[in-house]
Amino acid sequence: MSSAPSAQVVLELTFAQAINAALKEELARDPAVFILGEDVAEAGTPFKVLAGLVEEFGPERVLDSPISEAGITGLGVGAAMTGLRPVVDIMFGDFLTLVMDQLANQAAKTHYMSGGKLNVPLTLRTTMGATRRSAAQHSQSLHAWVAHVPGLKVVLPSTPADAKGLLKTAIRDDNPVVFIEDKMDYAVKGEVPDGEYTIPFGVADVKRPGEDVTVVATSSMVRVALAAAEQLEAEGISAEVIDPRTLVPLDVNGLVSSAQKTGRAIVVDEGHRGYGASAELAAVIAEGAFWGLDAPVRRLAALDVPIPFSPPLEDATVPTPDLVAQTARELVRG
Amino acid sequence: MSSAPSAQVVLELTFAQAINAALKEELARDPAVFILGEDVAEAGTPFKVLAGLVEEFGPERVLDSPISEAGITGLGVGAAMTGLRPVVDIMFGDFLTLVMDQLANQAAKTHYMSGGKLNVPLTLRTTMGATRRSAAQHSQSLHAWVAHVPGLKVVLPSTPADAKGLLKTAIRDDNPVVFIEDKMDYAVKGEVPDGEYTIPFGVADVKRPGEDVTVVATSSMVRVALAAAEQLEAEGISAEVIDPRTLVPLDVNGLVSSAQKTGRAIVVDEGHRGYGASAELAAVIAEGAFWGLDAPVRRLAALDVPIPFSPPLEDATVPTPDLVAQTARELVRG
Amino acid sequence: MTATASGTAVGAELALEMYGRMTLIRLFEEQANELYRSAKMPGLTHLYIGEEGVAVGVCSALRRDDWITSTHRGHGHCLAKGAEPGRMFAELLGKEAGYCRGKGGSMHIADHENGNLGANAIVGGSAGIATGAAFSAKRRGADQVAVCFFGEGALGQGLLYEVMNMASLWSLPVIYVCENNLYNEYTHYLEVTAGDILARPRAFGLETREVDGQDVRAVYAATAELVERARAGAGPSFLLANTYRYHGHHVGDVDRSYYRTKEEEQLWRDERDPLALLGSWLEEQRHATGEELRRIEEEARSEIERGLAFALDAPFPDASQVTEDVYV
Amino acid sequence: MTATASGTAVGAELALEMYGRMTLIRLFEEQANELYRSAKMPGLTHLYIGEEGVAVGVCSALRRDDWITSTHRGHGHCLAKGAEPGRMFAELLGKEAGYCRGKGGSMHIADHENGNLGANAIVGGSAGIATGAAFSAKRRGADQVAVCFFGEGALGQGLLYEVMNMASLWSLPVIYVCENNLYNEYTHYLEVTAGDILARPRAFGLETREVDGQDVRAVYAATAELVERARAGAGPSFLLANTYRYHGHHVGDVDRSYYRTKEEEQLWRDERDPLALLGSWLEEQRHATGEELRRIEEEARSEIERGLAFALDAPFPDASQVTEDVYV
Ligand SMILES: Cc1ncc(C[n+]2csc(CCOP(=O)(O)OP(=O)(O)O)c2C)c(N)n1
Ligand SMILES: Cc1ncc(C[n+]2csc(CCOP(=O)(O)OP(=O)(O)O)c2C)c(N)n1
Ligand SMILES: [Mg+2]
Ligand SMILES: [Mg+2]
Repeated sequence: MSSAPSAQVVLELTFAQAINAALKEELARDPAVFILGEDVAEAGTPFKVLAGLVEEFGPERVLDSPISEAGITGLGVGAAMTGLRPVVDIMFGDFLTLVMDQLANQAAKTHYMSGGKLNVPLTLRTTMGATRRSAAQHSQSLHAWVAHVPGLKVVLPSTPADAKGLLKTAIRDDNPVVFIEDKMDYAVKGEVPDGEYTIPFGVADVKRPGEDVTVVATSSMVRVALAAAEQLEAEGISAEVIDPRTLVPLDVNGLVSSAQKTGRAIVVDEGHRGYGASAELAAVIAEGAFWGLDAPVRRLAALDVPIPFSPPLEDATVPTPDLVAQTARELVRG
Repeated sequence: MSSAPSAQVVLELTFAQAINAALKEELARDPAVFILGEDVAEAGTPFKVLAGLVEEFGPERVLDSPISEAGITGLGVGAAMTGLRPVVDIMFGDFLTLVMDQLANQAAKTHYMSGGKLNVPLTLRTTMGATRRSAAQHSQSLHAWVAHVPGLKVVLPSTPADAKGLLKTAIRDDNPVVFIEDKMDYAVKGEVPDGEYTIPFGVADVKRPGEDVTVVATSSMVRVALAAAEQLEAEGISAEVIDPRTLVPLDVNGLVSSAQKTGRAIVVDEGHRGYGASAELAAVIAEGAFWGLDAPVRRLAALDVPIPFSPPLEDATVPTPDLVAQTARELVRG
Repeated sequence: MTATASGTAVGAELALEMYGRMTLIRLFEEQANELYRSAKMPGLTHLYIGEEGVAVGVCSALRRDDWITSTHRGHGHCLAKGAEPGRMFAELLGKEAGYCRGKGGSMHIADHENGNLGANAIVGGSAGIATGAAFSAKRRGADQVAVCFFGEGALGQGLLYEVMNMASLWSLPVIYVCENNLYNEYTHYLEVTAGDILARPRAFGLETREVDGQDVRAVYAATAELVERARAGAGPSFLLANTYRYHGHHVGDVDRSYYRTKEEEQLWRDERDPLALLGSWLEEQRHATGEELRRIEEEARSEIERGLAFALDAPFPDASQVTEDVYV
Repeated sequence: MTATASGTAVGAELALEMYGRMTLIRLFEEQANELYRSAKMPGLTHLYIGEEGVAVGVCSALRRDDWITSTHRGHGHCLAKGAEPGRMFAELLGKEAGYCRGKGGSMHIADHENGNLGANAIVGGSAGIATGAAFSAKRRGADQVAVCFFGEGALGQGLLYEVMNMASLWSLPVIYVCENNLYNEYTHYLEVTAGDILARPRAFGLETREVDGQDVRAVYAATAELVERARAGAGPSFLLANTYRYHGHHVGDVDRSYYRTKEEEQLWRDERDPLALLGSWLEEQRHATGEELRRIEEEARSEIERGLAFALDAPFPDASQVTEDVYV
């Protein structure tokens, strides 16, 4: 963490509360910050993540928008170019489909195309993650798309403490940042330092040290990986769980060193497998740690199918602790 | 090729003419086929690829649309669900940004979400490729995005003969297919069998056999790879150039066997490097050929920057024959 | 379900049929709510209760081979277009016997046999599909019509304007039916909708009508006229149906006081209920006695019960089916 | 460039200034065409010749700290908002001295210092940006105005309707200026545009005006009024300016007979030329003699020549700059 917590007090917050706290602090700190999105004001979003903000900061700072994802993102880009720091709320990550032009062709490229003269300090918050029985159009994890666009930064926090510190960094960043929250994480609790702190981008975090196998996990897959590590420990296999936290910038060295140390790596990500983030993470490790690897890098990701509604089907699409543990066993025992 | 050419006559056609021939034959064969897009009729597109089609098939089969990429794609999805076979023309691949909802949330998922009852035989043709001095919003190669969406098939032809046979397969496919043509290829000539033939999806093609290093190349990067192979031959290095032709379905075995044979692999793709198609291809090879590889798989792709306008800058963004050859040398000579 | 569009006056037979369908929807939705509250249904669902007059009025003016596209709040459209409650419940429960083998769920039910091209969980997402279906009908020389149902929230989606422009240019047989139930989730539509709703389609050259969505006979009459126009090649139109949802945005939206009052809800239930209004009319006109209406309700109730029992008994799909149906 | 919006009548001083700016644009574009034809310019470019009255009329009613967003056909907007020909030519040639260090090129010139937030190669792509700039002005309590220039082809993009709705809801100081030059690339706009253009913004509650884009004084007067409204907090508006491009869609579009006639082109050049019309008026009103107008032209010509020489001489950026400016 770049700035030490201003107090040693540690709170027990849910992931949603941590996000809320970050927004609240940034709204209070900088009058240029505002929130724009569907049902963000009184409703506080369907996930209730923004509860209380409009009451505290007023409808000028927390605005309910029409159901116009492209429009609000575009408006955010223009506002960001002219002195404000918009936080645009895109309710479901599945709706990134609607904003890709404003994100990829406008927000991401403005700084470069203008030869560095203009910049777009926009934060776009959205969600990812399946297993909520929300079916194919409300369950996608599309972070690979935005991570593929030079000019965007992409954040996937996995704990309440990371979520708070990284979101504050995102809002202060002078570049467009896509900040993606896993819906299944919102209710998860964790320790969060009270008061002011930020977390720098591009620094992977070892969530659990280990010796025998590296498990690189993103977002809620960190919990899956940690559960697998518990299982494995009982069997005498020591797994290191490492979370890149930001896909762009990516802490290549952090991932490669861990894989080099253990000689084996598994990547666990909730995006689809094909042409997904797991491919980049695996390729980077396979190239960087080639001479130290005792086995091929394995990728675990969402099945390459639209996410089905039916529970037994949906549950088969996402990596589980059992699957991660089984894969680790195969790697370690050869 | 799945069906033998009806005649042994071989024509010398440009890539653009090959596309035109495929469309012409399919329009003539099946009255359900129609073309919808901006300036596709009298203008025959800005690239003149569709020249003559409206004259032959009339404005009911070749329709000029408003500048509404999302709208025409959505209209295509509905028409495809109800008995037609639309070929939607999206002028620049950069405008995929505008159609991702209709492609990824509608076209790709309809068959699955309906439990197999509905289907979407839509072909979406678009372009890719830089070095035309068209700057950041007209030079992108966004195939990784669509390849990441289960339910879509993705075709990247590299020769006139492949373009024709694969486009005919795409139009006859009962699934949505994204067919991506490199603008720099349009004027390139090649031998094309006269008359009816199709090329199956999922079959990689060895464009040049070799022994020392495998170069997996897509779209116009095949020409770059072949030029590099020429250079290398003079130095006694034998490069095998293999073109997956379809990213989805992907001929994993074809790529892995080649890499296993040569022990070294380079992937060359014109999309951005980060989270791009080159990552999937490299990851698949690194995993599948792990025990046979003598060196890490190397990735060559577009620099992770928006494509700049200025010629000396733009030329620095895309892999060149020299770069491919140099990388091969490094791999082979260790 | 069939109806000639030549006359717009609704006779006894049609009115009774519509009364039956509306009742079926009401009871289906009450049961769906119950399934949620008893934790038998995976996920959430959006109830159509209060809006039955729109789906039934519109779909009663359509043929079986006409198409509709539907929304996240789609059970009413689906039943009105002829679907069976049993296979619908099965879909809501994620069972293999559901319309989509359990893969779609509430937000994606499609019923191809009856011309329902599917519910859509992207607000406004089906506007292109309905327009494309109309394009297809016209191109193939069929005289089918396509209806695009959407909530007033979809007026925020640019896609709608893109496709209305094309429908108008090419005189496509499509009817855009805007179900204005006053709320976009938890926000009153007037807070997010500028200008005049009907002036929007009119600006693109569409024929427009506004109708009391709680009066199923008025909805039917307006639709019948627009369908006749469309079949005759006179092009697209836009029907604004004013209505109200009695329940929350979805089944879990129980505390609604921060965005609307209990009084408002009660007023609609008491004075604008589409079933009660049609029932009174049927009795006034002596098309039916209270007894006969209760019998219709009982029939609907037993259809719902049979359907529910079927769905509860039906097996889940085997996990192996997860990889089927991605490609044809 | 500065103008008070209080009176809309255009006096001699302003008219002469506008004459000079229009001339500068005309000569700049002729030179750009020449650069293409002599193979000195990388890629293609879209000429604004014929449309000068719109950019100059609009921008003359703006302050330097007001914002504009521009299009693929953006040189006119850029010059009208105050940019220097030399740095613009340098950008067109991909030179480091260009407004964007050569990274943007013709389709992306931005000139932040004069309030030009950039040309945009996505048709309609800047509608959100202009609306956001207006939002920013209002939120910060500044009295700046944002102008969004776009061709009538952008009426096909849904984004425009999404943001007009918000501009109207929130009374944002933005003016959407539709430059109707009759063609979307190679297709007449009537083939792809249904209904009534001005009825579209009106449906969203915007104030609208239509103006002869070849009459720079009329464009100025209409804009001045709309700017005054916007600054006063009265909200967004839409200005439809009817105009014509004399050249092809881009410099390479030479054979145009399949989409429009030589006669049509000639008619606009002969009878509707914005420079000729203003020149005649200036002479009729005795605001200037033919001699004085020629002097203005000569000054513009030498400014263009100096700029061109500067740009041709300027060095290309070093290849190492390719990775700069991706992130702040
Ligand atoms: C493109 C998109 N944006 C946001 C949502 C989230 N969402 C689901 S329903 C809804 C409100 C829809 O309101 P309306 O169209 O009026 O339909 P109603 O629910 O009132 O029937 C929203 C915002 C979505 N599903 N799709
Ligand atoms: C979203 C998008 N679709 C298509 C294009 C290709 N294109 C460039 S200019 C143009 C025509 C624009 O017409 P109009 O808006 O009237 O502007 P004009 O060229 O007449 O000034 C088209 C289709 C584009 N740049 N962006
Ligand atoms: Mg509503
Ligand atoms: Mg035009």
